[in-house]
Amino acid sequence: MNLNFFFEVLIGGLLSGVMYALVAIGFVLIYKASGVFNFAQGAMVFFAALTCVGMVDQFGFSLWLAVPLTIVVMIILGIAIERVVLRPLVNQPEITLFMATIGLAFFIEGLAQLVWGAQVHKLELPIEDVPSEYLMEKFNILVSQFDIMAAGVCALLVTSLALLFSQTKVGRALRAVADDHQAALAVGIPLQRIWAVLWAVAGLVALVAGMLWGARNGVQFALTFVALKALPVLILGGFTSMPGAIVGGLIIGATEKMAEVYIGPLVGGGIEGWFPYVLALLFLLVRPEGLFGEKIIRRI
Amino acid sequence: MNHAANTANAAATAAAAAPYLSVNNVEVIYDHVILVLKGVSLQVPQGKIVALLGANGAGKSTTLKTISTLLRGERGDVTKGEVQFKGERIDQLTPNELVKRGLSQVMEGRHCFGHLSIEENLLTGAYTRNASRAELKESLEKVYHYFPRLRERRTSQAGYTSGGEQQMCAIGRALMAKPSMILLDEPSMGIAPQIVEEIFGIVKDLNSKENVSFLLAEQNTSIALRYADFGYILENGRVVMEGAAAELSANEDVKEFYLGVSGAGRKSFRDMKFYRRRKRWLA
Amino acid sequence: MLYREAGQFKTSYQADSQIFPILQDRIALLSLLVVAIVVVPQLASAYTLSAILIPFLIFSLAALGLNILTGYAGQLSLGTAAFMAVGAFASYNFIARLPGLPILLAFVLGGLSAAMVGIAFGLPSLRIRGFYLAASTLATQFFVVWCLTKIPYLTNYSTSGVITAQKIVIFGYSFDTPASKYLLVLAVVALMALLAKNMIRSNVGRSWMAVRDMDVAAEVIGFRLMRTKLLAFAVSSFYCGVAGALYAYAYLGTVEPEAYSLDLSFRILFMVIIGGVGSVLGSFLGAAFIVLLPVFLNIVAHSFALPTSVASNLELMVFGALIIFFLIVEPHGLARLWQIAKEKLRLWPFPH
Amino acid sequence: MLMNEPETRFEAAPANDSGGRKIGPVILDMQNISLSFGGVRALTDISFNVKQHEIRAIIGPNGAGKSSMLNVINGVYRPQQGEIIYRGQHRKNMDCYAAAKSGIARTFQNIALFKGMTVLDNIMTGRNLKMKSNFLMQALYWGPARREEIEHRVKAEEIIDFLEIQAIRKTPVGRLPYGLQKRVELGRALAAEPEILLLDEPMAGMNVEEKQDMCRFILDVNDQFGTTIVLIEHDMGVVMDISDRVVVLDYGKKIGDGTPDEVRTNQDVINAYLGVAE
Amino acid sequence: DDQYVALPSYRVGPYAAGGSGFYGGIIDYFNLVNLSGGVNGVKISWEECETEYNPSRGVECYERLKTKNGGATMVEPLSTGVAYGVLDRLATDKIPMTTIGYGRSDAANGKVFPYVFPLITSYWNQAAAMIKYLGDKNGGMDKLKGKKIVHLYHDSAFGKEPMPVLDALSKQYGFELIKIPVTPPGTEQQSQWLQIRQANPDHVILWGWGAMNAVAIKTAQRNGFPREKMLGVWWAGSEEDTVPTGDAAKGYSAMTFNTPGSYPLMDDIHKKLYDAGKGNLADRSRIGSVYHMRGVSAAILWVEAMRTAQEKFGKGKPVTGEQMRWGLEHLNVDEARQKAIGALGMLPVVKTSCDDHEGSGAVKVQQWDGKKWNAITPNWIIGDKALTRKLLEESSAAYAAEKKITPACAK
Ligand SMILES: Nc1ncnc2c1ncn2[C@@H]1O[C@H](COP(=O)(O)OP(=O)(O)OP(=O)(O)O)[C@@H](O)[C@H]1O
Ligand SMILES: Nc1ncnc2c1ncn2[C@@H]1O[C@H](COP(=O)(O)OP(=O)(O)OP(=O)(O)O)[C@@H](O)[C@H]1O
Ligand SMILES: [Mg+2]
Ligand SMILES: [Mg+2]
Repeated sequence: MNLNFFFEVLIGGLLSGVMYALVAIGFVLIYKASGVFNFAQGAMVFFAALTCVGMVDQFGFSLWLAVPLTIVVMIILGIAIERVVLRPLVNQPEITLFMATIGLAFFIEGLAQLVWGAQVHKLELPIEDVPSEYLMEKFNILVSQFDIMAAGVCALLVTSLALLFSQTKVGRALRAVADDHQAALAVGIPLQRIWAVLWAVAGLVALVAGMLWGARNGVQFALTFVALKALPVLILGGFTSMPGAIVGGLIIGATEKMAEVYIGPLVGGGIEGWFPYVLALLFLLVRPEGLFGEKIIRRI
Repeated sequence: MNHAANTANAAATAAAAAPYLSVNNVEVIYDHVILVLKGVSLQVPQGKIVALLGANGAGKSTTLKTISTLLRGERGDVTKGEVQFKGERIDQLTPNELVKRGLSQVMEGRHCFGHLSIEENLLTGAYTRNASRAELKESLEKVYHYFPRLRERRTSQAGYTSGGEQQMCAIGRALMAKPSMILLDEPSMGIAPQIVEEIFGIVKDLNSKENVSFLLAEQNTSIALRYADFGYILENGRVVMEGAAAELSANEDVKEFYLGVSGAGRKSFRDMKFYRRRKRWLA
Repeated sequence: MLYREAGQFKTSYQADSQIFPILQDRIALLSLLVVAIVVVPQLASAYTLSAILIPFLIFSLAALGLNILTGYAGQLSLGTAAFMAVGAFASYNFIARLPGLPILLAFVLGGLSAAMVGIAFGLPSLRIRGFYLAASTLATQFFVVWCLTKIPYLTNYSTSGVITAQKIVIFGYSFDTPASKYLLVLAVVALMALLAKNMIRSNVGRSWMAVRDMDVAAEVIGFRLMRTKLLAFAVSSFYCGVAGALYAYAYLGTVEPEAYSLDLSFRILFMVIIGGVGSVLGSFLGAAFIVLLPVFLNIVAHSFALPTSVASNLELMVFGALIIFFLIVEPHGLARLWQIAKEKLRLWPFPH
Repeated sequence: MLMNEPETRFEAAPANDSGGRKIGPVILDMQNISLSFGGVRALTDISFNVKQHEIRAIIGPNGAGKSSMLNVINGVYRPQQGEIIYRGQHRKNMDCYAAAKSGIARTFQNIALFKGMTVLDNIMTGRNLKMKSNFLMQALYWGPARREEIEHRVKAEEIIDFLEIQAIRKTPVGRLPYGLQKRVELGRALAAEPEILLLDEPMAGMNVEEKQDMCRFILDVNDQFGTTIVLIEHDMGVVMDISDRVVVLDYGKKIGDGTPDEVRTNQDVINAYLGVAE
Repeated sequence: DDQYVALPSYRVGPYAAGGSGFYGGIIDYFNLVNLSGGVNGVKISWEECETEYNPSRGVECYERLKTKNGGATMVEPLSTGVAYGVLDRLATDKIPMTTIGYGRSDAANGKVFPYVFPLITSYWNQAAAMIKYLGDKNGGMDKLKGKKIVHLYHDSAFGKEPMPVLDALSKQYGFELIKIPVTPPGTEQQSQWLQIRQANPDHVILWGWGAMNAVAIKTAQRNGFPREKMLGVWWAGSEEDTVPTGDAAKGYSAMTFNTPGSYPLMDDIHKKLYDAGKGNLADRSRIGSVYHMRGVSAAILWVEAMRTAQEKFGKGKPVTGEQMRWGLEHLNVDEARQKAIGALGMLPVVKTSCDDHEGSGAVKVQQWDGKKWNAITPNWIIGDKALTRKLLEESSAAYAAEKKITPACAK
């Protein structure tokens, strides 16, 4: 076995994992704070990226103007979602909320394409997606400099959000909300406001993910599919854990690449589609709440 | 029974004083079809303890939820009537605004945040207060002082604590908001008798020392009437009887149906040879 | 005042445990069936039959299957289409490899194959719950479709990996007109709906619901979690498998594995949730909603002289918005809405 | 204000005095049970037994381990130590299904009804172990399956009559007020026609009148069907009046065991739980 | 009376970009024809229906559209799934379907598939032409010996379709064929490209669709694989596939059956439609894009089929589906005809017959220069047609046997 190649696969996988984690964070954020499994996260990633690019391509704004404007749009979207969708559905079963987010996903997808059209766009960030020459020369290992930057952004995002949840009063309140909407209301947690803020933050996370994925793959409808890559990460890491998203992402990224490269050829390849899910599933058999997820309390 | 005389007096003056909390002719429907409250009116004067009594399903919890506007989350609608607190109409407010105005509810069935530790549960109770660390610590201490058992379990996840511990946690959590009025739904349920006395002692303490008013829905009529100033009896979504606590405890029907004592004094549970059918005040 | 149960007294428990205890309901259902069997094939156009009613019935069956699993047994699944695919491809292989096999039997065998796959993929449900399970069921979805594209045996070595459903012939009668296909599908679906209803009102159904509502308590009462859950997976997958076979044989005709995509799984989940989780009627209402709404919206959107891409996007938005709207109006689905309407009707003209 | 309609009375089955009841041999013997969760010691070396036909109460302050004890008896929890001897069989721990199969039924402190089902269905679930037809027969709802269903329905209806919940038979239990839910839960346990019935605070959240009814139900079950009852309850009036023997737990330890009178006067029990003697 | 055709199109969802361009092209050309009086005075009418690229909705659309306006006389779903779903219905409904550049390759056999027209070229011919091109590029087919070619494919029926041809050619010319699948939708291809880099092939055939293409190009760049070595299929050779990659696609080439460039016809569309506000595309910059032009070509062939049919069955009145079928089977769009239309060289010469519903099999190679596509092969390339014909006969015979069809030319 070629060791150098092995490391390339490993590192490439880890860095792809970081990209998955970036999307997973958005899920965790919402789930941890409201118990809602937000299926619309993928659509939000698409919407955010498309809005940003659309402003650049159609209005000729510079990226420096488009990004802040998109942030504003995402905040408005977050607030609107709370008002229109979540508020009337307080205290409803999880599955209902889940379903509502699917409806939301359709709406956002339609809206994005209605406003910005169906054509695909390129998004160019100041950092190019080419192998880092430094690492190439030094270690003869091929790693994209873009991916390294993405990893940095992701780490930053996770750290700050994890701190938010564990250290602040709002973080505590958010976890309370996830446990019991009704009781959270009863102790005076302003559910509405918190949710609006939260969805706005999720919108920002979606924007970051959308920009990075968009720069990586182009801004197009397929961005909504990156959510599918985030799901095994989520179940492996635990729906409720920020660090879980990162660790899960790294594990999934690395193992799926390994599997595709080393096992794939034996079985006809293309196993990346299901392998992460099966891996996550096997893992769940050992720990039903994922790596870092909160234990599901079953007590009578 | 000298405090009975006091309460009778108090009730008389209360009628004159503007009510702190008043519920006027409220009608509530669940799921668009189930009519549960059929025009309930009641008042809580400032600094008083009012008991809301009644059999299972009479609508006590619904009344409390109507006041705290938690009904919305349960697909219940207030179709008639209004609720006032400190002279302000509150039926359109959010629970958060109510807690800020000093009105807190302890829900029936505990509703602790299962994944949070006991202490975190208590801290969420102070969410609306913007209190400093020191103030929070002080409030926590106070709760722990009232419920020493909670101190022992402070780091346990609430979901794993015993039923009684959860109940204490729920009450403690409401206290953390420093409310001026508390809606208490069945505080005694599942609590050891000693602690029940303690809880009511705490209620009385808060009431007399910190002038907190209480509206408590309770099945344990005897203890409720012992500590309350005033009482309402609900049947089938209507108030069928109201009066000073002492008057109620003295009423023959209340005695028989809610206190379990009839003419001959308290009967052993073993000797109840007949299934009882409730007499209705209203057919 | 027409919808009254007053005066209808039940003198036996048997009468009381009928599927439709109220006379008016029985009459209504019966007339509905008569209309569906006699009138519809006469009056409905080929379009209505083959593009609306047949898929509606097939999707209802799949939704019913999912509803058994998700609505009754409480196990959220996103792999419905995979079970449908197993049903279709298994039926295809049985017919292709066992010449002379009656086609209905092939459907049953297809369903049974799906049931086996369902059991295999249901095993994790013994430990995994809620959304964790839901996300894990995606493994089924992707794995099954992968197998179908990777293993040439399953597609009978057809070069493109696409199966061409054989003609439906039963006792020498060839079902090739829309009306005959419709009647066949209707018969299968009605029969299976009846069986489902029977299961649900007897002990199996109760065991599912018990496990759904509170599994620890169910265990304490003496239901065996493993058996109950796996049975739910098996029955549900069986239903989906048969639906999948019908989808291939009575609707599409030629199918590539991707026709059973994640997208289809989701559509069926919508049907269940919009229609009503834990309701047989809901499966039908939900399927009607999801099948008809896009058609309706499409017609409406395109009847305004909007540019087509605008119309298509608006259509998608309205679809999403309507899902949310219905959830807000009634989180328990159309079936509950229907029930409330009936309760109101019963009280009418009094408001409560 | 009062409409004095005549009090409707319903003659219950002839209830014998406790003296007349035949209390049998020990049916369940818990020996040196210890259970802990992580650091929390819920039960420490507890032994007690339950005799056939008796009403055995478990009392103690909150968090003493009463519910945990019931959970050990019917196999929800597995104790780290100790032995359970049930009907002469020794085991390290019970298993839910085995417990149910061998006639142990229970109710729960935090009501564990099946919220989405009607009262009748909930009670019917209690009879599941007595049903024999398989799911295919049930799907066809033909012949034996149908007969069986009806037979069990009859039993369920008897229980419904017995508990006087006819009116709410078809109501989903989630909509019922707390007290009625408790009653339905009792019905579900009764439907299994258990040998031993474990009741975890069956009277919490009830007023006196309802408690009286509930007591009556419990006593009648005990009398009529000869069911052994293990009961957790915080209402001392009830406990002292209806139980034959009482175990007192405190912080997971047993601090008293005996007849109500013995327990009432036990100084440890007074200190830990009762407060002032009644 | 109008000549009515059904357009089960898709303008939302993952493939919206391709769908809107393609159907936009069709409609633009129809409008143009109608502006100049229609086909011998017969106006073309059409109706669209959103399929979202979903087979089930596609079938519903087909069923809905087919009976409208006196019955559809032609249909084009631009979706393999939908095409499969309606395949069985065509003969009974007597509506011909074109599957231009997709669908079953063996449907070119009109004896078995009388109503299906995989016009211009099929996947098998494309694969053969690709190898032919690569051979020429290397200086002759014999130079392919010992070369490594990666077939990077969309892991579905679509991606597997060319394998019989590629396998046969690899045996024949002695190049090593490495097959690497990409799981749809293909948004992540790091491991595939690491494998490719490891194998260090001489060429990579990118048999992709939708989002997969841009990702492949980007990932190639990320892994330092030269795009010049990549050759895409025609579904991986549009602006939609290259624009999102920025500069990464520079040097990347792909197959096409339209020669990019400017044509009098496209100028007409610009002037007469878009300048008058009657264009179908929302974004004018997409006029003349690959998908748009592909749509225009499809429409040209349709209109020619109408003309041909009218010549036989009577000029100046709309033809029926059956007659249209005849027209499609007797197409002869030669250079003179193309010139008359103003589209000389935009598409290869198409001449169909009962045996050959494809009519051509010729393709070109185009390369992306960072801004637009440019044809890099002056002539049309045709691969080993004898080989594909053999495969076609076998495969369609199997289908006929399975479906109990007796192969015969329709009248
Ligand atoms: N969410 C709901 N949906 C429908 N009906 C409800 C709902 N909640 C309560 N009810 C009905 O409203 C009535 C009053 O219930 P409520 O909970 O207010 O009674 P309660 O007096 O608090 O009884 P308890 O002492 O048992 O707690 C009951 O008949 C109950 O069935
Ligand atoms: N599954 C569990 N995990 C962790 N701790 C537990 C668990 N079950 C019980 N405990 C702990 O064990 C102790 C005993 O609990 P238990 O529920 O048996 O008390 P109890 O006597 O029933 O009290 P109450 O009267 O309040 O219901 C409590 O401190 C509780 O927190
Ligand atoms: Mg209540
Ligand atoms: Mg307990």
